[in-house]
Amino acid sequence: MDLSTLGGQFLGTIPLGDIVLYLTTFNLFMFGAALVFTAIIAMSRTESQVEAEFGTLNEREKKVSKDEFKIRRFLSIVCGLATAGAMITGDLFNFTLFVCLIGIVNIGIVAAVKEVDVLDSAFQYGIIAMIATLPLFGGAASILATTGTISLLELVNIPTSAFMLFSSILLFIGVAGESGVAPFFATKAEMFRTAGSPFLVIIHLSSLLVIVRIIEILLIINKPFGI
Amino acid sequence: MFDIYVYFYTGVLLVILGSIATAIGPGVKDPIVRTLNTEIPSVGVSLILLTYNHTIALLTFIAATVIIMMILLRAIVRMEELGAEL
Amino acid sequence: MKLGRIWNSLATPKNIPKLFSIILGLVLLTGFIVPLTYNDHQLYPRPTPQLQISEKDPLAPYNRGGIPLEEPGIVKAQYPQFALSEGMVTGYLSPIAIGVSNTTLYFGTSIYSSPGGLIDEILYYSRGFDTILESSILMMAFVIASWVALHFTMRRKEE
Amino acid sequence: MAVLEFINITYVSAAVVIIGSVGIIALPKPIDKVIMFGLLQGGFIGMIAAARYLDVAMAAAIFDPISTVILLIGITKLDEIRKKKQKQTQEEGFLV
Amino acid sequence: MTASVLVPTVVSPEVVSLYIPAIFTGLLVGLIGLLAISYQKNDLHALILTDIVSLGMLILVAAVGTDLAEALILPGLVVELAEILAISEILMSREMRKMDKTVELIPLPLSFNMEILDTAPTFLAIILIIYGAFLSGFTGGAIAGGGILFYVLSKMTRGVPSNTWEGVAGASAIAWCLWIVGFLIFFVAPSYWLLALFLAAFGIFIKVAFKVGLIGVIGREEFKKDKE
Amino acid sequence: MNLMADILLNVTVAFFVGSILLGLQRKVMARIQMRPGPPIIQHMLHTLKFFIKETVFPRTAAMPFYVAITIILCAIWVAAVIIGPVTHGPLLLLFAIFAIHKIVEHNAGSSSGSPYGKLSCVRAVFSAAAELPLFAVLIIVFIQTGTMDLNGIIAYQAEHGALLFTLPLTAMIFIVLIISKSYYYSPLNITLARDIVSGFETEHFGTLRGFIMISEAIAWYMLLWIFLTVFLGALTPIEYLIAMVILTAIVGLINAVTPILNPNHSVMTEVTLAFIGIVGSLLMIFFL
Amino acid sequence: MDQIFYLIYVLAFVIGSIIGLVLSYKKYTEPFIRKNIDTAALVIAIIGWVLALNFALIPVIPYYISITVGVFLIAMVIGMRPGYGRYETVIGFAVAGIIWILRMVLS
Repeated sequence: MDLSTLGGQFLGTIPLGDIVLYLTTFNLFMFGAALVFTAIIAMSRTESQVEAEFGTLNEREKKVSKDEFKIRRFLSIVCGLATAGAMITGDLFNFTLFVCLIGIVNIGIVAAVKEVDVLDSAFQYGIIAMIATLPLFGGAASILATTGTISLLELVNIPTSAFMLFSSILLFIGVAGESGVAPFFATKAEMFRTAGSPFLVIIHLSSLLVIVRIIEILLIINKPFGI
Repeated sequence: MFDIYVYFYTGVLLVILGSIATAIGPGVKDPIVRTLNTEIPSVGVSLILLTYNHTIALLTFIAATVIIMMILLRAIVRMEELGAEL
Repeated sequence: MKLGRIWNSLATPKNIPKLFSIILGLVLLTGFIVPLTYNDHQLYPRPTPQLQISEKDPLAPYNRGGIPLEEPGIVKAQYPQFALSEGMVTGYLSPIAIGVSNTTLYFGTSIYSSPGGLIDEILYYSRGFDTILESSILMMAFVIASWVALHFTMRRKEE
Repeated sequence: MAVLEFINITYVSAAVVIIGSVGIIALPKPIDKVIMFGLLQGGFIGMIAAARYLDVAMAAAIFDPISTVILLIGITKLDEIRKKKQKQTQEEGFLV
Repeated sequence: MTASVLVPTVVSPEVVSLYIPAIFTGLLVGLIGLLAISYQKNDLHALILTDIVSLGMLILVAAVGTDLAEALILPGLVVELAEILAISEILMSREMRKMDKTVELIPLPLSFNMEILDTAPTFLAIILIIYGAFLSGFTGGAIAGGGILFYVLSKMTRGVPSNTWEGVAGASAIAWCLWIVGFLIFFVAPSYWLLALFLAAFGIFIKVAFKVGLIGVIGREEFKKDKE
Repeated sequence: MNLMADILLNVTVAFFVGSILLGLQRKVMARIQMRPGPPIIQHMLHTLKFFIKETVFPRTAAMPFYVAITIILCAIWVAAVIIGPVTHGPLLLLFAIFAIHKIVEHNAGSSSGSPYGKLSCVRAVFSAAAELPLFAVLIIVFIQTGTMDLNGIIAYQAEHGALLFTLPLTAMIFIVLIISKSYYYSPLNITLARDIVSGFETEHFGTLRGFIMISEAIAWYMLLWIFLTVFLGALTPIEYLIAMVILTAIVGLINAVTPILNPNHSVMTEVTLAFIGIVGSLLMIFFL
Repeated sequence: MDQIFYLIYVLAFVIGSIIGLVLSYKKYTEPFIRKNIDTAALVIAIIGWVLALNFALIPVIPYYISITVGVFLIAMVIGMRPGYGRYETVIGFAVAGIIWILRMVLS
């Protein structure tokens, strides 16, 4: 199999020692999308939520305070960059580290709020993220053990074995937990009820893009049987 | 060469025993008992690292365990202080 | 409507870690059935455990050959073509480390974790990008924890 | 002879480690557990020394008292808090 | 000393024979931790139990038994440490919000008469910092940081001004930038690899040591906020 | 033909056909509910109308983001047209575009500060949990055909017959996806459900709304286009048109006669269907 | 080249509908109540459908022009005010369809 069957035209590599980043149309598109969103987030201010108060005619405005704004913006930018990195990395372990970074930063973005429910879901998400390090690193390490390499550019040429399939399932569960997707999205959806949309979007962006990317990686590791 | 297996299987024993103790051991309703019990598997993991001669990782692991323990103890003490019912 | 109630309970944050751990546990259980394979042609292989220390090598267990600043040590990297001074870090020993290695037989770990050595080569050179990430993970976690601590959880003396 | 062969530093340390861990599990009071934890750590350091990595053993030996002290701090603090709480509830009980 | 003793071509048969038991141990430990999490009812206990799960992860990685595996254990350790730190903080913050005791809460001060707290900290801390400085890198950072943590935890006068805090955190961020520079030098100018090595090793060392040291300050529960 | 001209042409066709189809869907639903219904070109007229209306920005909006999001929305769907009908690129990219569409939906909702938008935003996150697995059926297509390239898939179908018949469950899942993406009173589309006014679009006015509606039209066209191309193979434009009209009418019929599900149930329905579909298809691939 | 024609058809359809809508609003001021058939619309519909479906009958004009005109006329009737133009469309389609079938059968 060839990387270009999955991602379209192969555009080149960026070697950093054993870690080789590579670009295909697909990776480049997602990399660009992550960067564009990050750039816009870096210069956006947050919205404020205006809600009617119950029983009176007053309204209540929920705003992001300056302190909170600064830290959350910082973490969102880091998250955006990490997402962009995860899109083009060509090394399995590097990818898992990017995902971990995304996970921890996502928790941090909502950790600065004051709503108990939001904090609660951030905490539960954090617990999942911690549990998920087991399948994440464990999966990557098992792939290393059974193939002798963790470079995706090499893994593409190695035929699939049952253990590789198992490890890649582990890897997938790890990524799912770390980025908080289906059906574990529920913890995450609660986190979005707070104010500060530019920061929340990066949480969502990172998890969706990472999921798209992990599907590509799964297909790289497990050569489907049709081929 | 028999030494390696002694290290390894002692480690394995400690890890499994310790993690079972942490999960369902006596008195684990008390968080501090649970935290103390996690020390057993961590020593077991240290022995497994020693088996493979991952000594630098072992050094880091020893230091990290202490730090993790401190963080957990702080959380436990604080929760108790708050009287939090989770 | 029982199905509806199950669906609703799946949307409660408190149950999600439990659900996740159950699913993960089931997958791990299948790991006991799957035939494990180990490819012994690995990157960066190491000698048999305890072999170097038994041979009274002062640099055990990380001795990978090479002469400091002159000759690279032996490494089996994934892409040697992308690492031009490959093996040099592995072969390097700082002056203090050389001094220590001449005095005692049992300080190999310290010697090789001081600047230079195989692990440093992997951590900083051939897989340096990983180290950037892991240190930034630590940094981010610390930023989060310290922010929360400074603003919420720690006692503040307003003076 | 066969018994004596097992009396070397590796086996003895392994035995100490296992005794320590069983002690930690079995003893109910945190303070007792800390003492058994010392035993566990001692055995562990012995095993590292048997593998002849003296520097690692040294570091482990230095971290041993640190972790013990941290544990002690935590336990005493927790004890204090629990006592205080008990007192409070008792006082409240008197008031009622 | 022959080259095959230094670096063999294939992984030694002992390690290969240990692979399956090691993986099974890792899986079993993970399984026990997960089961425990799935029936616990208390969030704090879940936090403690995740520690067990990540020990399983360490075993899985270590079982590969190569130098690469060892280099991969370190990130795993760091991630575990970092996440426990952040999440425990969030847990506390949540509980304090729930209790609505944000201001009135005054934690008990450290008030014991332990002999060891008067004499040991300085001594141990100095040893650990010197040893950590010699080791450099992550390992050294963790060890020296452990020393600083212990010292700070048991010795420091009450209340840390926030400026000090920010200063130390800033210094560690600068050290992190040094490391990035070192990393770039490795690839941009490979002939200066020695400089890069030292930048990287000590950048990480300073960063990790300072960060871990500050955790000790968190442990003191006291904090003096400057007037703004 | 010149690539730029090709892109322009396809985007224009996508917009016009898409908006007429959306109008048709409303018409079909209206007739089922015994109403005369709006003219078929109503959706397009709306779109054009918004371009000549005054554009106002809410005081509470997150500023550059609030505007940029509409442009991003337009850009990704134009990109989708380029990848799909123009260059026949990889399917995985369309998957990526779909993921980004969810993000845009999310952020369009939250950036205005309106509670309705916020609800829609939370639901967008929630429904992403269900719609992404649905979209993952494209992976099954990949497993069956061995290629992600649209040209390759078309060639495969020319040789082996339409995938609609070899992978019926997958096609069924994709139709569920189409229903969950359809605009008016869909039982599964919780982000645009009418209980939260217009969902994420509520607070976008004037030109911005115009852009959103253009993207909607293109998105609808592309969704149908992907379905037809992946499951039926190469069609002539007129066949595409007829098939799209039929699909839209079916979707309109379904939307008109089904109740709107609550968010949890909608998501779980989709997840359950996706699970059945994916597992079923995999079983069919490997055991038949 | 095909796609340009389809674009033109779609455009013709859109413009036709808009014109039809505007004209029908001028012509009928009340909502749809009368059920009688509008002759002008009927003629337009029949011509449109015949042109669109049976372009081969008029070889003098290039097919795309006749289809464009046909689609334009069809759209004028379809696009009329809600309720209006339905019967006309159906009749026009039926007539054109019959012619088409006859043509298929005869040739």
